[in-house]
Formats: sequence, structure tokens, C-alpha cells
Amino acid sequence: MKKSNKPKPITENDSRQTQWRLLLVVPLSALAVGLGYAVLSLPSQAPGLSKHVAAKLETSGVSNPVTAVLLNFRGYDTLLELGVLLLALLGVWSLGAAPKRHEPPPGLVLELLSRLLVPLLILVAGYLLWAGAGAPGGAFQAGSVLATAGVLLLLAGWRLDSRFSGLPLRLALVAGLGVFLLVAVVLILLGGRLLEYPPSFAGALILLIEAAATLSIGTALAALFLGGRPEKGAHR
Amino acid sequence: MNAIVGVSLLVLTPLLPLLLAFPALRSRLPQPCYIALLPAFILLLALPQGASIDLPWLLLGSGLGIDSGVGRLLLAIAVLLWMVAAHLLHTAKDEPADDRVTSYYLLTLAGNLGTVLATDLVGFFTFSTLMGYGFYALLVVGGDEARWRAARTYLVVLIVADLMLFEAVLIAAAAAGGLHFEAVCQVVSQSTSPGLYLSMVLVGFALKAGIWPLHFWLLPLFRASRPAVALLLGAVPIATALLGLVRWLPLGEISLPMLGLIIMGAGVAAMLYAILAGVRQAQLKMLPAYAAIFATGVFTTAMGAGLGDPDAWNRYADFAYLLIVSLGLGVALLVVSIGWLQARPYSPAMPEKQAADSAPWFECWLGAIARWAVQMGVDTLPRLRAAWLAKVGALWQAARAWHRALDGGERFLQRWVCAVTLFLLLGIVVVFIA
Amino acid sequence: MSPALLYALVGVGLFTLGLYALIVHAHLLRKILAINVMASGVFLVLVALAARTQGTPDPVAHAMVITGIVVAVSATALALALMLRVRAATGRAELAEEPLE
Amino acid sequence: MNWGAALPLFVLASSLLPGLVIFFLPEERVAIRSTLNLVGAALKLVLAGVMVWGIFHGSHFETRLPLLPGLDLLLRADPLSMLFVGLSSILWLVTTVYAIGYLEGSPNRSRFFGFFSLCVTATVGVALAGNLITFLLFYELLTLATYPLIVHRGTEVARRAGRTYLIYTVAGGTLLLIGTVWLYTLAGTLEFTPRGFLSTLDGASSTALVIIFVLLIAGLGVKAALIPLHGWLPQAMVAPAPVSALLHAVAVVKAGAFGIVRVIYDVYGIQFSATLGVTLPLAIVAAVTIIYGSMRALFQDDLKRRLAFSTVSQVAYIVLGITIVGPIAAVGGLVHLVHQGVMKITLFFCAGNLAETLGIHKVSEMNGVGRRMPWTMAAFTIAAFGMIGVPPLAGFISKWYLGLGALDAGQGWVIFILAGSSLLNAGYFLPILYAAWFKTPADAWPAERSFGRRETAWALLAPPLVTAFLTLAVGLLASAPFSPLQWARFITTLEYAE
Amino acid sequence: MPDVLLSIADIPWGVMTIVLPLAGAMSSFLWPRRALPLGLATALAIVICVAGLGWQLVQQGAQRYAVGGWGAPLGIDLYADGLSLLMLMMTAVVGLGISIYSCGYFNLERARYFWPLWMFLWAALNALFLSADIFNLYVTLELLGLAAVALVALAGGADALTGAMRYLLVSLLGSLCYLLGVTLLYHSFGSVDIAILAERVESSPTVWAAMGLMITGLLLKTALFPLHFWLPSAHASAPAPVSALLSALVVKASFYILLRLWLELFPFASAALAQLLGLLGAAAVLWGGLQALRQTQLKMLIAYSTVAQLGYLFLAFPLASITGWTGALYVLLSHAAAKTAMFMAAGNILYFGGHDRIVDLDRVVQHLPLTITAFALAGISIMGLPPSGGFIAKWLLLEAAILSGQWWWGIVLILGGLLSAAWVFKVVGYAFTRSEVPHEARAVPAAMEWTALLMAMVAILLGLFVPWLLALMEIGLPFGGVGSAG
Repeated sequence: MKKSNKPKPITENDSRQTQWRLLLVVPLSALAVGLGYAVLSLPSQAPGLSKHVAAKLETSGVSNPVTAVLLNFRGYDTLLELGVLLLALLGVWSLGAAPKRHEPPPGLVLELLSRLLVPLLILVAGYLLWAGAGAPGGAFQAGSVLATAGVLLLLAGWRLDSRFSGLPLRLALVAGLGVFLLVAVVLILLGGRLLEYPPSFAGALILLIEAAATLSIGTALAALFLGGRPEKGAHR
Repeated sequence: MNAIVGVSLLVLTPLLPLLLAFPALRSRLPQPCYIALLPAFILLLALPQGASIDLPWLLLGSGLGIDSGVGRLLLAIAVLLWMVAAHLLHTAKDEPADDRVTSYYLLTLAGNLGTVLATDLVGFFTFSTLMGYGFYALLVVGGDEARWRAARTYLVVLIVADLMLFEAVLIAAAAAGGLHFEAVCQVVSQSTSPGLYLSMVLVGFALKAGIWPLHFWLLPLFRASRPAVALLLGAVPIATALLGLVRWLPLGEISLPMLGLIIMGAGVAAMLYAILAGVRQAQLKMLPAYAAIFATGVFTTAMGAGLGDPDAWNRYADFAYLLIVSLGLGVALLVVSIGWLQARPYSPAMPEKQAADSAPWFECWLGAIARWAVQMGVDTLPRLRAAWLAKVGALWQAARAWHRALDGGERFLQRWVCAVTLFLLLGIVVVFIA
Repeated sequence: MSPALLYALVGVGLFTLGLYALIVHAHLLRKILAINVMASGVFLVLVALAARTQGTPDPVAHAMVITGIVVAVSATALALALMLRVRAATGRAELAEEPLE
Repeated sequence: MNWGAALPLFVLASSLLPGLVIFFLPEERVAIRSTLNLVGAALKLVLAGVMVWGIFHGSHFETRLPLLPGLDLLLRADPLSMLFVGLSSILWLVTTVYAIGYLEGSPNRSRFFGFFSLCVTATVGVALAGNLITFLLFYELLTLATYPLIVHRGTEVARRAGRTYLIYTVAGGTLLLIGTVWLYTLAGTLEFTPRGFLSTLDGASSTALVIIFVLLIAGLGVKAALIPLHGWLPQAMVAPAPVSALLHAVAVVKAGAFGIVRVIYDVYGIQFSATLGVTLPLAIVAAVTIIYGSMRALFQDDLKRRLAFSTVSQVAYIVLGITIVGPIAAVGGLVHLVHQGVMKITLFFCAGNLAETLGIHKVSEMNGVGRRMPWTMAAFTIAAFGMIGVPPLAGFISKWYLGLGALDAGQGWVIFILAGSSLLNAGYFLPILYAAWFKTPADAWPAERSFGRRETAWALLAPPLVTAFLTLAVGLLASAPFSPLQWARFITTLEYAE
Repeated sequence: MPDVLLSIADIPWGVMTIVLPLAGAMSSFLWPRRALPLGLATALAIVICVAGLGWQLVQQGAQRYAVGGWGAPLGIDLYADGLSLLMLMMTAVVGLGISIYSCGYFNLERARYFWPLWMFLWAALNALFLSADIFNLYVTLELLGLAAVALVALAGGADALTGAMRYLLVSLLGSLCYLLGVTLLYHSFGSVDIAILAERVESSPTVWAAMGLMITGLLLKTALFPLHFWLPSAHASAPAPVSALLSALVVKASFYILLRLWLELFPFASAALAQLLGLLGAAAVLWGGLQALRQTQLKMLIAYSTVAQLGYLFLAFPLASITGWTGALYVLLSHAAAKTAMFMAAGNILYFGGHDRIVDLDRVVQHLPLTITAFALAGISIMGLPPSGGFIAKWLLLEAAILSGQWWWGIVLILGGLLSAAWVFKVVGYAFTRSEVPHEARAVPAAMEWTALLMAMVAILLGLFVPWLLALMEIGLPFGGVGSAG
């Protein structure tokens, strides 16, 4: 493997690229025009699926159409997508331990603020999760809010206790996908199809799945923020 | 009963020598050379009325046979000669016969007897070839440079002659269904254009018999070979060749005056040459050679006459055989007597000069072929092939330009900007092509 | 021209701009950002065109966008982490322009 | 179970299975390996005999396995294929004995014998192939299985030879493939049928058919070492003697020649190819090859190279015999398929003996070797005379029928080709014999190994003697029933039966 | 609950092939110490499920499965026909082989991440091959891409990381283009279900744009020349099993989507486009072959041959006949097996001698007879010599080319075969050269050598069981027409 590690002088690099920029504008604009034309030539009336959704909404267990689509009609997508999230985290962890960053100990403001905000954020997350059934909101929104709490803690220098950084953390991460999958399989075993909720239970099941998902999403995003596998026992 | 005996004897006559030729098989026997002659001898004594056997499974359907008349005569002569030769071989003071000589002797013997007994072209051809190569070995074995040279000439003659005869046999077989002498002769005599066959046969056997002017190989051989071999030389190749002529040519059935004249002319010339050269010849030892040439000349004349005038031939046909016989006998006597006259031991060392000038034009001819072959064979094609191989085989080691091109291409592609630009262009093309 | 289409066109523009940036910038962080811009462009088109239905806008498109966003976020996170490692390994946050032989 | 359907498979398996087992045998298990080989070879011989007998009495042996929709993996025993099967199974047995003796104590023997058995399997497969795609399959398998044997020695020369071999054969196989597919798209079938299946096609595509013919023949000509595709053969002589003997003298080149016969007889049909006008050019190519190969052989001092070039020349006889359109010449060509194999394998065995026992590789080192190794040289002599075409040996019969057929078909020029080649054969064989028998031996051989009383190991001595005897026998008993000649007649009667 | 117990006939095997690897991924992530047994168990289970699905399809023909019971257009459908079945089987076989191989290959530290990632990738593949919904396909594509990238990066080191980075950017770009295409299609026809779209779609500027975007995006992911720039570095620098599954499976996934869309959604695609694809394929065959021939590193060589082999797949587009498609599919299958074997062999060689410089191969190869045998057998299939899957593929494509009168594609095919023959023998030749014992050598676990050999055998056997495979492929007539690919 012979490979030159020395970085090129930036100027030469740029000069090479300036030529390209000039060349690029033409095809790019052509592409833009083409795509724009394609968009404009769409029928003005969308043959969307809102009617179907509206028709099936009451049997879906939730009253918010987006949540219904997300967790019921196209729940399969969501399941896989939770997988994507977990996968990304796995990938980040597989790259190695989180880089050590030694920032100065956070000031008093951040200290207090975090102590104040975190519970509030968790509360908000809970509300969003609950509201998702009927109004805009849901697992993802809640999860991201939860994640911000986590990030805030991390910025404030908190680290997960080594007692929790092992299996418990992994459990929390897996929970969303796990519960989702479990429900799906159990439904199959009960003679239904994959993710075919019995209408009577649909609401409860969806809420259960969403709760687990929220937890996982929040943890995962926060863990991703670390940029690596959490090293053991760094606790303040 | 009688038939079985006859058949077995017939088969054994050539077969026994052939078997005995293997050293392992005769290691116990006292006098293999004589024992090998036994079946033929018995055949002569026991079967005055002759016998014949047909062997359809042998070769291309062959057979052996002997008639009461000429066949017996020839066989008798052959046996006689071979006995003498065997005697000479074993009593030769200068060159005691070692194992190999015996083997070659027996091989040649088998071939010779076979030719006498053969009833069809292929059989005759086979045995004569066996005889030829065996005799070559007999000539060469344990010899010196001069003998090798002479023998090599003989070998070339042999090969060429055999080739011609082979062609002749082919032509005959293509024309006639069977291969028996009678059938072939009939067909040839009836065919409109026997020229090719006749010429092939004539030239082929003339070569083998050393008929003037194709005698060039004869002299050096006589000069170089030991008495026993010289004796056989007269009997084996020459006599057999003449026999072949008689057997293969439709003599007495076809009339070709012109060819007959030519042949007669050749015969006469041969006789004259033999006389003159023989007289001029100082060496006593060479006399048999000229005698042989003379005799063949006589025979040729007769044959020419026969070709010219069939009836004459039919009348005097038997004399032809007599002639052959006498030739064999005469040469044999000459050789023996000379060998006896020459009190001084035979000196193998010959004057190199004579050996050299006896080197015939055949060798130059071979050389010419060889040079030509070198020209076309060794030079042109392999060079082409080598060039081609170089192209194909070493394409990647050799072609630097390709390397640079490929390198450049790959680097160009790996550069992100270019790559994605390509992607973009492709996308646009696809968008607008569709 | 309805606002939906306008937004959609803006989305297309974002997509193209992101592509342009992706091409011209060597630094990995910029490339990653460019990808994100492209992604936002696509989502914008997706969600904007959903408004063409009368009454409530098409919820399916919204769901798709949410899914897409999560995927994009995850991918971006992985990309950033990877970029850090590349920088640590090669000493620069750019892709080798020479072929790796 | 149905024996008719199973026998061809058994014939294949009798060499395939031992080969596969042998691959995994550790190097030092000589006994097991040898027994496996010999048992397999003997078994194959027996099975082949059974099939010959069966076919002669009109029973059919045919195995069909679906390969592609509309295309089967078809193994079928017809007289022509049995000619080749018989040849290769007999010679395999002999060569196995020889190889065991030859490679005694040399490394990588398991590999060698494994691939050796694979080669024979491929050869028999080529022989039994009932349609062109099956033929192609085994033909390529033969290429692959031969390559390791050529490079077996592992020297630089060997690798170069191997590369050359591959360049030629892979290219040839590719041409064959193109031709085959094209043919399939035209005819819709590839199954060998007596007197061909193309004559029924409309004449409109005759140019296409000619092109396909050229493709196929070129692909096969590589292995048959027709000029100018013969370049690999002399180089392949770096392989161990058994390889040169069985494969390059018999299996590989014969596979090519056999394929040409198949294409002309059972794909195109002799009459149809004659009407297409493709036979005469091919005959001329063969003639040129005959002469040229002999020419080159004249000037090789390396014994094996000389033999290799003589192979080039001799194998072309087969093609010549086929392309002289006529039943008699066909007999000559077909019978030469066997005869040349027997004679040439003898010669290679003897060459191997000389190399193994005395370290002789060059003709110029052979002076007087006849006294040191009389039996070996006797065998060599017989085979050499056979090659020259001296009666009553095998070569004579072939040449006889070739010549006769040429006259019969009114192509007299062939006679002169035959005569010339005989002359040249004599030109490059007789000096060897002369030197071996009559010249005085050099004081010391290059690298002599002593084998006690015997002139060499029995395993090395017996095979050439056997094959030399065969050379004599097939010539002498040519007219006996079940002789190769009779079998060839049998085949041609089928092909020319109108 | 009417019947709690399901009879074997109506177990949704297809769904299981998706659920199982996901479960396996999670469990092996939760208990990294038991990752290996968990992974192996899952692999076996998946194979069984695929077999079950195959049996189901043979019994009942092509199947459509409405997830959540809603059905298209509202819900997501899974669709299994012969094509997807073959892809699943290929994935199962290769996946099983790779799972066994990895047991010996990875140390504990790497294994604890390899297994969950690999299971995710497997799940993504199965989901992709079963999906009938273009948006769902997008999600699976992303899942696939991220898993693949993470696996490449698993090797560590500058090359692997750079390769992974480039790969990630490319795959994101590709899937974004694809997604934009999906968007346009959805908004012009109001569904993302392939079947429904196939009914509604008609030629319009929007559809063209969508097609262009999707095809280019997928081409980028399939690494068709000249968009292969990312592939060699990624595939060559990854760990051997990963390279194997990248070459064998991942690139094929995007090709599979392309094939589906081409066959079902874009029947009106102009012939010019088909010719263009064929042209690029031809270029890929030649370029990849040439590049492979002049590589000095074994894995790099194999990676370039992947580029070439992918080119073959696109030769089928201009031919556009059932025979042609079958041929392409056969290239796909046999290449999967053969290339897996090759990368495994290369992995063994690296593992044993610590390098894969081709010129120094002899000292290694001598001691790994099984490995080199595997390589040689795989090579036979790659260069398309009989008897092997590669040969059948070559045969079918050649036949299709001649039948359609476009013989020049046949010539490309032949040249490609010769090129690959050249490099295969260039490598194999070293197996026979004498050489001294290597200084540093590490014993290769038997499992690794044997799996390589077995995969190679699969590639060979593919050439002998054609009719059965073709019969499977004709379930649901993915290529339209009346079955028989004769």
C-alpha cells in the first residue's frame, strides 16, 4: 500500500476546482430546469392518499392521521427506521471509543440551567408523546426533546454511571425496536398479520410502542452526540 | 494331414527365423542360423506338389504359397545361399559374428523367404521391406566409416524405392479389387493407362536391384562389405528385386513395344558397362559387383524383350527364373571363390578417396531438401508465431502506454469532483433520453 | 402558481445547490452538509407537494418526511463520526484524490 | 436400474471418483493411490469393452441430464465415440502403470494423479458427448485439467509453457463457444446425428454456416495442433513424460481431431460439408501441417520436441483422412486416430525411459543407447518404423487407406503428400535408430541410474513393450474382427450409408 | 383468537426472514459475549425460513402480503415471486457461508460489532428483496447502505476509513436521488406501491425525471462504470467477509431494484436508454477486466473484477429478452457465489501470509491448497468456462445476443471472459511454482478454508442445476412472457 499522506497545497486544489465550478454550472442548471419542469408539469390536483387515510382513521386507534400513518398504516417503515437509528449508533460505536474531549468545567449558569431544564424537558417529552395520539406530536418529537435533555447533560459534563453504561444502556437503546418487533411477532402468533393491530387494542399498543420508541430515540440521539462508544466509569 | 503340415511349414518358414531373431528365444539353441532354415528345407523336400494358404485376417488379407515349379526352385536357391552365408558368417576370421549379427541375419532371412512365398503385393512388399531394413542392419553392424556411408546410400535407395512401390501398390489396389499377383497383373494389362504403375514398379525395383544406371549404390557396398554379406548382397536384394519385377509386372500379358525397346537398350548398355568397367577394375574383390550388374543387364534385356513381345516371354518365361537363379548362384560362387583366393585377411580399411567419390548425388539432394526445409520451416513460421505470442503473452508487461492510460483513467474517476460530475451528466442524459 | 409548487421549486433548487456544493467542496464536513441540504430539498418537495390536496394535506407524505428525516439524522451522525476517524487516520478531513493502490 | 442409461456415467465415474479421492490423499499414501488408479483404469477398460460389445450387437447406451431448457447433458455411446473411448481407456491403464513408476518419489504426486484422472475423465467425456454443448463442456474441462499437469514441474519454463498453452486453448475454446451458440440459434438443436442435422436447413444461411464451420474448426484445431495453431504443443513438452505421452500424444490432440471428425460427420454431415465446399481447404491445411510438422521435426535435437513436431504432423493425417471425402480415406483417418496414439505413446514412453534412466534428453546423446537399453530401443524402433509407415506396422495400414481413399476420391495429390511425409519421417526417425543401434556409445551417460540387472524399472519398461506389441498387432491383425481397422470400417459404413 | 397455532403452510415465512435477523441483531447487540452463537443460530433459522418460503411459493405461486392488513395503496405490501425468491436464496446461501467464515476471521473485539451489523444488513437485504413499495425500498436501501459502510469501517486503518467515507457519501447521494424520484412518482400517481403504479403510470415529463433520478441513483449504488470509482477502494479495504458480502450481495440489491422498476414501472423506457445502459455495461466489462489484470494486490484485483462482472448485468438491457434477463440473473447468482469464494480465499491468504501481493503469492499459496482450489474453481465460474454457473450465464447472454441480432454484445462478453481468464490464471499460476517456506505464517482455521471451497463448489454446481433454478425463477413470471428461457 503506497499512499501519499502529505496534503496538497490548498491553492492548487482550489485552482483546479475553480475550473470545475465553471464547467459545472451548465449541467447543474440544466438539471435544475429539467427537474423544475417536471415538478411544474405535475397535475395541480394531487391524487394523494388523504381520502384513504380519512376512511380508515377510526380503525387505526389514533385520531391524528400522521401518527396513524406512521405507526399503523405504514408502521413497517417506522419499524425499519428505528432499525436505521440503532444501526447508525452501532456504526458509530464500532468505530471506537468516544473521543476524549476535556472542556473546562461548565460555568455556574450551565450547571443550574441544566438542573432546571432537564426535568422540564423530560416533562415536555412526555406530553408530546401523549399528545401524539390526537394532535401533531408523537414519538419522534418526544424523542428528540428527550435527546436534547441528554445532550444538555452531556454538555454540562455529566456522564453515565458505569453501572448503567453497559447492558441497561443497551436495553434502553434497543427498547424501541424491540417492543415494536415483539408486538409485531406476537400479533402474528395470535393469528393476525405482521403489525395487524386488533382495532380494540390498537390505541394502547401504539402508545406502548411510542413510549418505548421515545426512550430509544432519545437515548440514541444523545449517545450519537458522544460520537463513540461510552468509555467506562467516567463519572463526575 | 498333408495340408496341415504344408500350411504349418509355410507359416513357419518366415516365422521361425523371425522368432529366433529375438536373442532371448534362441539363447539355448546351438546353431540358430541353420535351425531357422529347417522349415524351408523340409518344405522343399516334403512338398513336391507345392502348397498355399490364405490368411484373410493378416494385414489387408494376405497369403503364402509355393508352387511346384519356379517357387520351389527359388526357395531352394535361397536356402542354399543362406546356408553358405551362414557358414561364411561363422567362419569369418576377421569379424566373428556376434549376437546382433545373428539377429539381423535371421531378420533378413525371414524377409527373404517371405518374399519368395508371398502371393500378394502387400505381403511381398512387407517382407521385402523387412528384408531391406534387416539387410541394412547386417551391412552396417560393426562396420567402419566407409561401410556406414555405403550403407546410408543403400538406405536412401531403399526408402525411395519402397515409397515408389507403395504408390504402385496403392494404384494397383485402387484399380483392382484384390491384391493377388494374378488379379493385379490382369487389371493392369487391361487398364488403358498402366504407365504410372509400370514406371513406379520398374524404377522402384530397378533401384533395389541396382540395374544400370541405378547401380551407384552397388559398388561401394561390394567394396565395403565382408564376404558373407557380399554374397547375400547378390542373392538378397538383387535377386529379390528381379523376382519382384517378374511377379509385379504383367509380363506376357501386356505389349508395350516402345517401353520394351527402351528397357532392352538399358539392359544392353548395362552389359557393356559391366564388361568394360569390370575389365578395367583392378580389384579382384569387385568382380562380383560387375558380374551382378552384368547379369541384371541380361535380365533387363530379356524383360524388355518380354514387354515388347508377350508371346516370346511366355515361351521363355522360365528362363527368366533360371536367370535369376543363376545370377544368385554365380555371384555366390564368385564371392566364395574370391574369398578363398584372397589368402590375405580382408582389410576393412578402404582408401577414403574411393569411398568419398562413391558418395552419390543422393546425399547432395537430401542436403538440398534439408536446406530448403531450414529456409521455410525453421525461419518463417516460428518467427511469426513468436511475434504473435509476444504480442499476446507480454501485452501487459510490455505496453507502458496502456498502463498510463488506465492509471490516468482510474485516477480521474476516483477524483470526487469528476466522478460526481459524470454522475450528474449521466443523470441528465437519462432524464432527457427517457 | 400555487405556493405548493413554489415551495417545491425551492426544494429542487436546494437539491441542485446541495449537489453543486457536494461536488466543489473537498472538505468532508462541507460535503456532509451539502448532502443534508440536498436531503432537505427533497423533503421540502415531498411535503410541499402534499399540500395540493384540498382539505387536510396528505398525511402520508408527512409520515414519509418524518421517516426520511430520522434516516437523514442517523446517516449524518454516522458520517460525522466517520469523518472524525478519517481525519485522525489520514491527518486531513478530505478524501484521497489518488487511487488507493 | 437401466444399464443402458447408467453405463456412460459409470465410464466417467471410473476415473472421476478416484481422481477426486486422490486429491485429498496425503502425499505418502502411495499404495492406496496406486491401487485406486489402477482399479479405476481397469474398471474403465472393462466397461468400455462391455459397451463396445453391446454396440456391436446393436444396443444403445445413452445418458440424458437436463442442462438448459432445450439442451441436455447428453452422453451417448456410438461407434465413433467407442473408438476414442477404447483408445483412451487402454492407454490410460498403461500410462498409469508408467506414471507410477516414473514419478516414484517426486513431490506433489497426489495433485498430479488427481488431475491426471480428471484429464482422462474429460477425454472420455469428449468421446461420449452426444451433443455439441456436452462436447464443449468436457473440452474445456480438458483444458483446465491439463494446465496443472503442464506446469507440474513448477519451473519458469513450465509456467511459460503453461501460459502459452492457455492462451491458445482458452482462445480456441472461446471460438468454439461462439460457434456453438450461433449454431444453436440457427438450428435449434445441437445433438449429433449421423450425416449431420444441418443439411435440412435452408441454404439461405449457408454463408453463416461456413463461418460457423470456420469458428468450430479453428477452436478444435488449436488442440488438434493444426497449423498455425500448433504453437503450444512443442512447448508443452516440458511436462513429465507420462503427460506428454498420454495427453499431448493422445488425449488432447486427439480430442481436437475427434471434435473435427464430429463436426464434419455428425453436425454438418460429410456430404453437406462437401457441398458447402469447406472440406478441400481443410484438407489443404492438414496437408500443409503434415509436411511442415515433419520439416520442423527434422531439425529438433531435443528428443521430445522432435516427437512433438511429429505429433503435429501425424495428427493432421486424421483430419486429412476425413476431409478427403470418401469412405476409404475416412477409414484411414479414423484408424489413424488409434494407430497414431499407440505408436506415439510408445515413443514418448521410451523417451521418458531414456530421460529417467540415463538422463538422455537429446538425440545427440543417444549414440549406442541400444546396447544399454535394448528392450526400450526395440520398442522405440518398432514405433518409429510404424510412424514411417513400414509394413506390417500400424502406420502402414493408416497410410494405406489414406492413399487408397485419395485415389478412390480422385485426389491423387494426397499420395505425394503421404510419400513426402513418409520420406521426412524416415529422415528424422532413422538417424535416431542408426545412432542408437550402430554408433559406439559415449563413455558415460548424462545421468545414469542403476536398476540392477534390468535395464530400467519394470513399471517403466512394461508399458512401452505392451504398446509396441499393440503397434505390431493392430497392423498385422488389421483384418481381424474388432481390430481398429474393422471398427473404423464399421463407423464409415454408418456415415456413408446412403 | 380463533387459532393460536399456525399450520406450517400459512406461516408467513417471508416475514420471518425479515423479523429474525432484526431480532438476531438486537440480541447479539445486547449480549456481545454470546454474539457468535446467537448470530449463527439466526443465520441457520433464516436459511430455514427461506427454504420454507421457497416451498410456499412452489406450492402456491407468487405471494402478496399486506403488512398490517391494510394493503396498498394505504399500507405496505410485501411481494414474493421467483425473482425475489432467488435473491433471497442467494442471500441465504452466501450469508450462511459468510457467517461460518467469520467465526474464524474476527477477534472478539471486532466480532461484537460485526454480528449485529451483519444481521442488520441481512435484514435489510431480505426486506429489500421482499418489498413491493418504492418508499419502503428507500428505507431498506438506507438500512443497507449504513450497515455496509459501518462494516467496511470495521477494518480500521486509513484505507478502510476513507473507503467507507467515500462509500457513505455515494450511497447517500444515490438514495437521495432515488427518494426524489419516489417523491415525483408519488405525487403524480398517489401511490408508492409498485403494482398500483404499474397500472397508473404513463409517459410524462415527471415520470421521465423520476425515472432518470431513480435509475442514476441506483446505477451509482450499483457501481456501473464510470460510477464505480468508490467500489474498489471500499471493497478491497474492508475485512474479507465484508468484502465478500459487499461484492456478492449489496451491489446486487440496488441492481435488483433497478431491474424491478425497469420491468414493471418503465416499460415505455426508450430503446436508446437501454442501449446506453448496455454500452456502459460493456465499458465496465472491458475497463474492469483491464484494471483487474494490472493490479498488484489480490483483493484490489478481485474488486475490479466485480466492476467487470456488474457490467455483464447491464448487457441484458439492450437484449431485452427473457433469455437475456435469465442470463443476467444467472450472472448475478453465480457471481455472488464465486466472488464470495474468491474474497474468502483472498482473506485466507492475507490471514496466513499477512500480505496479498500477487507476485509473492507462491510462498503462501503452496501451503493453502484448499484455498487456491477454491480460488481456481471460482475463477472457472467467473471466466465462464464450463461446467459452472458463469458458463450458463455466458451461454444464455450469448444466445440472446445472437438471437436479437446484436452480436456485438456477444463479442464484449467474450472479451470479458478472456480478460478474466487472463487474470485468474495469472494468480493460479503461482500455485505451481516452487518456493521456500514463508517467514511469517499464521495457521488458517479449517472452517475458513472449507467455507471458501464450498462457496466455490456452489458456483460450479449452479451450472448443473439450471432447469430447477429456472423453474423457481418463473414463479410469477417476473420477466413476463411465457416462462421458458430456452
